Amino acid sequence: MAESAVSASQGGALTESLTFPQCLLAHARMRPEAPAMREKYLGIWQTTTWSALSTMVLQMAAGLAARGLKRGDHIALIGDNRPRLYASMIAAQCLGAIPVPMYQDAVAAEMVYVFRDASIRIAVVENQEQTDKVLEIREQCPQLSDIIYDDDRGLRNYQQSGIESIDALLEAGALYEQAHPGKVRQAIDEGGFHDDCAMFYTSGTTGNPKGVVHTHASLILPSRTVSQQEGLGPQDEVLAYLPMAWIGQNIFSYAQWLINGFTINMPESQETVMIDMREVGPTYYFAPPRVLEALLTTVTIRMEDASPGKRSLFKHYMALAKRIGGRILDGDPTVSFSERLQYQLGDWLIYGPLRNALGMSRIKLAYTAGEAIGPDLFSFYRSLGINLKQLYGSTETAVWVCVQPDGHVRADTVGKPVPGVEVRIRDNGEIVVRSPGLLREYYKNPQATAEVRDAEGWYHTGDAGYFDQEGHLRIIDRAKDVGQLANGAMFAPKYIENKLKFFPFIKEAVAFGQGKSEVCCFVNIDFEACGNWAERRNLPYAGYNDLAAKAEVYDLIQDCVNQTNADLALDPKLADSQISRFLILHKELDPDDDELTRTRKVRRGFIAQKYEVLLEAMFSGKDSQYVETQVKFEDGRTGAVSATLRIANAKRQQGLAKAA
Amino acid sequence: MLYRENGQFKTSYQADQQIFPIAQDRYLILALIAAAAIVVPFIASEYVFRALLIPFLILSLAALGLNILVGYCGQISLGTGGFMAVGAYAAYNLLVRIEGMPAVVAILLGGVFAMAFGVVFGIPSLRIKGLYLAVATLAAQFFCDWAFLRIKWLTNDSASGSVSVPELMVFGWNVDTPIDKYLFCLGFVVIFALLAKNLVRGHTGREWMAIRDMDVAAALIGIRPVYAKLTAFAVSSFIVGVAGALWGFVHLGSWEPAAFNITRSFDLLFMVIIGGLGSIMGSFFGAAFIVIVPIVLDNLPNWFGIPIDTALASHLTFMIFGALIVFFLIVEPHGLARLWSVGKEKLRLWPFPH
Amino acid sequence: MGPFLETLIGGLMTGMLYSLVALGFVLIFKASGVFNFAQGAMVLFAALAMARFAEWIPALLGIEHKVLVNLMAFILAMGVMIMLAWVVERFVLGKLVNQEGVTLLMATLGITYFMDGFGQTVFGSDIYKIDVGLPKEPMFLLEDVFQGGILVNQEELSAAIIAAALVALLAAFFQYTGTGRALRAVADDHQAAQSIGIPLERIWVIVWSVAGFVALVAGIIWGSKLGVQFSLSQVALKALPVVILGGLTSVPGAIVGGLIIGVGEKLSEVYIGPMLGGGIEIWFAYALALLFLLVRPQGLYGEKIIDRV
Amino acid sequence: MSRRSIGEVMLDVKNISLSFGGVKALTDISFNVREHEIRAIIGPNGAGKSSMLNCINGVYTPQQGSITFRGKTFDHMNSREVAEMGIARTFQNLALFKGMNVIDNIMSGRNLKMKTNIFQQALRIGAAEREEQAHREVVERIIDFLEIQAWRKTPVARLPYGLQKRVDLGRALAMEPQVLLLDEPMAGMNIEEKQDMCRFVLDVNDQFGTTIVLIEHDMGVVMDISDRVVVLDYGKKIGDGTPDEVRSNEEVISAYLGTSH
Repeated sequence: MAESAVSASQGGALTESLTFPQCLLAHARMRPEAPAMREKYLGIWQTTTWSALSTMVLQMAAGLAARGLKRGDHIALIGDNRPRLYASMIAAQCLGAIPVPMYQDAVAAEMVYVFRDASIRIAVVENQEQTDKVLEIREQCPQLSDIIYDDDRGLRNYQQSGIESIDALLEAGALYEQAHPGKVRQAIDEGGFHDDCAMFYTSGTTGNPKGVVHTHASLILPSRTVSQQEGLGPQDEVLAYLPMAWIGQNIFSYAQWLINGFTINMPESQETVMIDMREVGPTYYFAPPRVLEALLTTVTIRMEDASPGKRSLFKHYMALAKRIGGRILDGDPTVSFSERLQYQLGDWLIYGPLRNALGMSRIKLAYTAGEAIGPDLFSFYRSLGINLKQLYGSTETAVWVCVQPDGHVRADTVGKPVPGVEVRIRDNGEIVVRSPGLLREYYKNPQATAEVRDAEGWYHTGDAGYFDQEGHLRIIDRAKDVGQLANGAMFAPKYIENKLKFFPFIKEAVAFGQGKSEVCCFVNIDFEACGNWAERRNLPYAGYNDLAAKAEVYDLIQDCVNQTNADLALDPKLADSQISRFLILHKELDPDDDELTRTRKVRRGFIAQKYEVLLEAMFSGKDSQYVETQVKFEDGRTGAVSATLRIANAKRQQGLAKAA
Repeated sequence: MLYRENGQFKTSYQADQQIFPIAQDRYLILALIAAAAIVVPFIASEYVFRALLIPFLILSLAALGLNILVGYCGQISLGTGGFMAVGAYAAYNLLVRIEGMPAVVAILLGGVFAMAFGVVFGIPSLRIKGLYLAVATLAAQFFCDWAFLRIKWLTNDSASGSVSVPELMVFGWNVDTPIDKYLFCLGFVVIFALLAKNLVRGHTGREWMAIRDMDVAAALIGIRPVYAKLTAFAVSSFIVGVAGALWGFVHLGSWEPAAFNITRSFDLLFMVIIGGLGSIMGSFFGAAFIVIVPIVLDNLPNWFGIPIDTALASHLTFMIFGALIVFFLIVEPHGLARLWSVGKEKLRLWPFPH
Repeated sequence: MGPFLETLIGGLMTGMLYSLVALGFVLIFKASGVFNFAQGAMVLFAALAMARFAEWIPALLGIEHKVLVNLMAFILAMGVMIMLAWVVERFVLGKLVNQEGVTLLMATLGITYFMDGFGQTVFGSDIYKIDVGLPKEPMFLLEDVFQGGILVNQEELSAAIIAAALVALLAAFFQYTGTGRALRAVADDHQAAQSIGIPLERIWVIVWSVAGFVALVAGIIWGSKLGVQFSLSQVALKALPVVILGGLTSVPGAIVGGLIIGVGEKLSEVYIGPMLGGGIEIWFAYALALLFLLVRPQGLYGEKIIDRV
Repeated sequence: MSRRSIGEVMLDVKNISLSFGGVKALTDISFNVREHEIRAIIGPNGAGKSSMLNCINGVYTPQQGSITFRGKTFDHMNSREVAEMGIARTFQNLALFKGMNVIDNIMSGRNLKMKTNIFQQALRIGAAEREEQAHREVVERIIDFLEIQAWRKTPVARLPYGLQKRVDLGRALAMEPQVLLLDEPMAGMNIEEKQDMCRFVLDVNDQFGTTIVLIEHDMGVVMDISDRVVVLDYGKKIGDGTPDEVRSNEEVISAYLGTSH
């Protein structure tokens, strides 16, 4: 089987049905000296070759076996992207155990549920901070026997039992290997393609998180198809900088890594990601819209204080790029020669340097997904000549449902179904998917599983959308959120919120109107953007809620809302759901206060009840309302903030609907 | 703007600590050297070699040496001319007195003599600081002026007091045409620049800079001021001495003590200040500046066809020169090298502001 | 014995002149922390101005009265020096406040070049005479004590006396005038001086003017001795060892240092010189100062530096 | 977490008196420092704290008294020897090498351990290159320890004050000292910076077992982290003991009345 793997692997990417550990061994055989991962550590990019990695993994697996980890056990991974955490993930899979990556910024309390639900046996953590968290919840999780840490800073003198460093684990592994030679290898060979291989907890917008169980097959098959379609291979470079707990990170930097045998690069620390990105210059890149947003904001801000000459140059060429950049990238033949010439010049003067500054010079393929992306934001990167594409998917579908094919990329669609994936729209507008990448089940939750997967194996995404003329999928909103106004007109809050969030000054928005006669919404200003805006108008402000309450800021936001209304008015379906009133919240919506999910999706229901007073005030047409709210601070303490918020009216467009 | 650094990540300290970590810089410098060695000989005129390139190269070398002392170790010296003289005369004597002494060896040994001389006059720096030291180094200058004028033995008892080198044979290569001389100097300069760079980025260099920046703290981390300062004086005056020998042998051919008088010392100091203290690159900028400006100023009137008598011209040159120096000190106290590095940073960050 | 005393006295008298030039350095260094390498150029410049004005005034105004001419020339030359002081403060020092010593030293080198060029462009570069009527013929002292007595050059003597007088004057100026006290305050601590409302700019102009004045007097004396020519600017180099010997910040230091160097170099020239082929006084002065510094790094009267961490 | 066990007396200062031209800076000061302990010297401004350190590492030469380190007794110290004996020092008002970047500043703390001669360095082949790399790695570990990775190649002059303090500490750590003298490591810092610095000091003491003598103004900090405290006032010792003992010492209280933090 191993041999066939070698023979079958043209250009190095694996095409056989191998489990992840088997992939690793195959690469270790095929390209022992090629770099598997690099980590910026002690100032240089420390490289781990495939052979070194497999050695480490095998020994680590032996160590875990020595600690009694068995097929089907669950093991938690908590921490930043670190080579030895990745290694431990494969190691666990070697033994047929199931790794459960978790968000490193989750507070101890949130972890308890997952630890109990998945009955975690062993936790592999990055450092002292995570160790302390796990120790905190230890009593509540009886099955948890071992805590294994990577970085021993500050941990040397921990006396508690059941805590050891990965180094210790590796030593234990060496001994175990002597005692039971070949045991680990055997376990790897026994591993089946359709065995469970990982579990991801979806921070459901309501209720407890659910454990999404994936098999090697479900993670590998669609990822492999896409890899072939997009021409990924061993030569590619990826920057692993997003949380391991998030399915996307696992697809792009784990599944596709072990399939294609490319190199993943791990940043030195959260603060240095930008620098490290510049150095590595990934060829295959993924970023959720908010990251791209942040990047664009920094670009704009830094250009603000550039010399006037440079600024006008920048403006001129960005305008040019906006006009033709995207079309050139799509290979549009109608772009005139002189325009191409100008673009070339611009590429030399602005685009090239900018790509270099952003660390995107070498990008061949970049994806964005997770939430809807603003058209301006999206086209900005494409106009620079960066092949940024959207895709559609979820944890349950192992990401790959739709991908925008090269040359047919538009801001408002998510592209066409990936080969091997069937997509249908039900009568109620909900999107349903059948794919080899579907989850096997929700862990210990058959009824939830049944809810989302019907008899014919269709997975109900819960998203509402439709295919346009070219067969590109268009997402409107969560199906269940698509509601009706009192007059029966369609009301798609997420759609409205996204339109608002596309304005740089608006960080979050929450729209309400279900069953009501009109639409009102909460707004969170983007502190950085508004702050800069205020400073440029030398408008003094004390802090977030002071700025948020400024009349000038209200006017600023009001313009955004009015524009959104104008937009909505153009779409006959949505014309009625224009915003009539809004207010700017006095605090930022925060995952720690359960107002957002860890992936920063708004939890509308929760917010609705938390801020009931405000809602009533808005719908009853008051022009201001006093409110007091509980907040949780980083250190876990709680306190209260109170404010009297102004409620502003927005301008609704009339009659345009017919015109459109 | 021209930089594309994505993918230039370093996987070893060796790669990270090389002289030009950025690929584009490496290519540029290699291209420059190649051009200097291959292209220039074909295009430059004899005048350009004699009046510009050769003096530029040799003075760069001298400035480099001085920069190590002043720029890296923070010890001011106004006696550089003297050290050059020692190098030149020592080399001369070795050449004429020892049968079959190879020129290159003579030149290098000249440097060694200058080094010894430099160390002796460096000893005061252990007690004296700053401006006091600056003035003290003048002693070296005037002693040399005197010695090479009055002590006949040093000038091989030549009647005129001026000495002249026969022909310059380097391992069978007769260095006589301007091109030969140019290439000969170029070789020296490139090699010495490399060695000097290695020194200043090694721990000796760090000791020098530590002494320069904060001598008390330096002492407390175990750096011996004596050692640091004297090595600086030694290395500096060795290089300066070699430059002096080249100046005599290659550029002048025959010379008098006046060739290394105090004005030379000042010029060299200007070079390192204008070029940039504590920068190897700066030494070259400074030398170029000091060599080119006077020539330009001399010729400017003729280019505009204004008749002007030489005396007046030289006076004007003096004025403008002085003004330029002051101007530079006010506008860019850290010298041309700083302008260079800032420009480079701008290019790297482009289109973002610096 | 006689010859020795002769040399000694000669030395003392030249020393007095060195002190005069050195004084220029000290004044400026005290007040603005600038090691003014241009002092020599200033001497030359002042002398040139004086000499040329003394020629032009009769030519233009037809005034023949020698004393009057010299007086007018002197006043004009002084005016020029004051303007110069203003220019230096306005365009150079004013722009270089809080730079390190080296930078300032370099700046004054720049000024030197500029003034050498400028002076010779404006006033010409030949050798000019200054005649302020210093007695030229030698005189003999103590003829009854020694056979042949001691020959003393009257010119040098009178020069020395003038110098001494000037030095005394300046000392007094520093002690007793408000400006003098202000100067001392500035010398001690710039910030403090400013904070109690002493205008640095004005102080600097004054100091440079005073230095200019000193330079002028020195220039006249040396000029009438050796004639006004480029080499005059080299007297500064002779005065440097005086400064470091005496200590950069001390007026008395300048005086004592001057005398020591003057005597030292004359004696060395006469008694050691011949053995070494003569012409040694220039470097001998430095060697002397250097050796002395090794014993007392801050010079005779300079303040001791304590390293604080 | 448990701290290293405190050992024997390693540094013993006996009857030190120091004066500058009649001005008495220190009068008959005696105290000792034990292996692995954190020893604080506190006192109002001008109490002679810095002068004390300056005597220990040989910047000043006391007129009377002796200093005993690991059994060797000196009547005055020589900076070089002090460094070689393994006593490192940070400075009250930063004494970094302004012209160098972070790496070079910390690297300069390794100079005692670098052995290649000047010729090898000039050629920079073999030994010299290997040496540079080996020590660079040590320096990088310190940079990692002090969490200043993002600034490793920034000229120190451009760093904010708090970070410069860290680099200063880094340079001292690079000497792998047995005793670390910290001169007001937290002066002029904000709360977070102070917390960080405390963490670093404790970690150093904890992980490398380094003995620490620190001068500090912030009483809170001192009382939290130090094992024993010496109190100076006008160059005289007015108290010595555990934080609690010192806190209850009459003289100390009176000296600190009003001035205490």
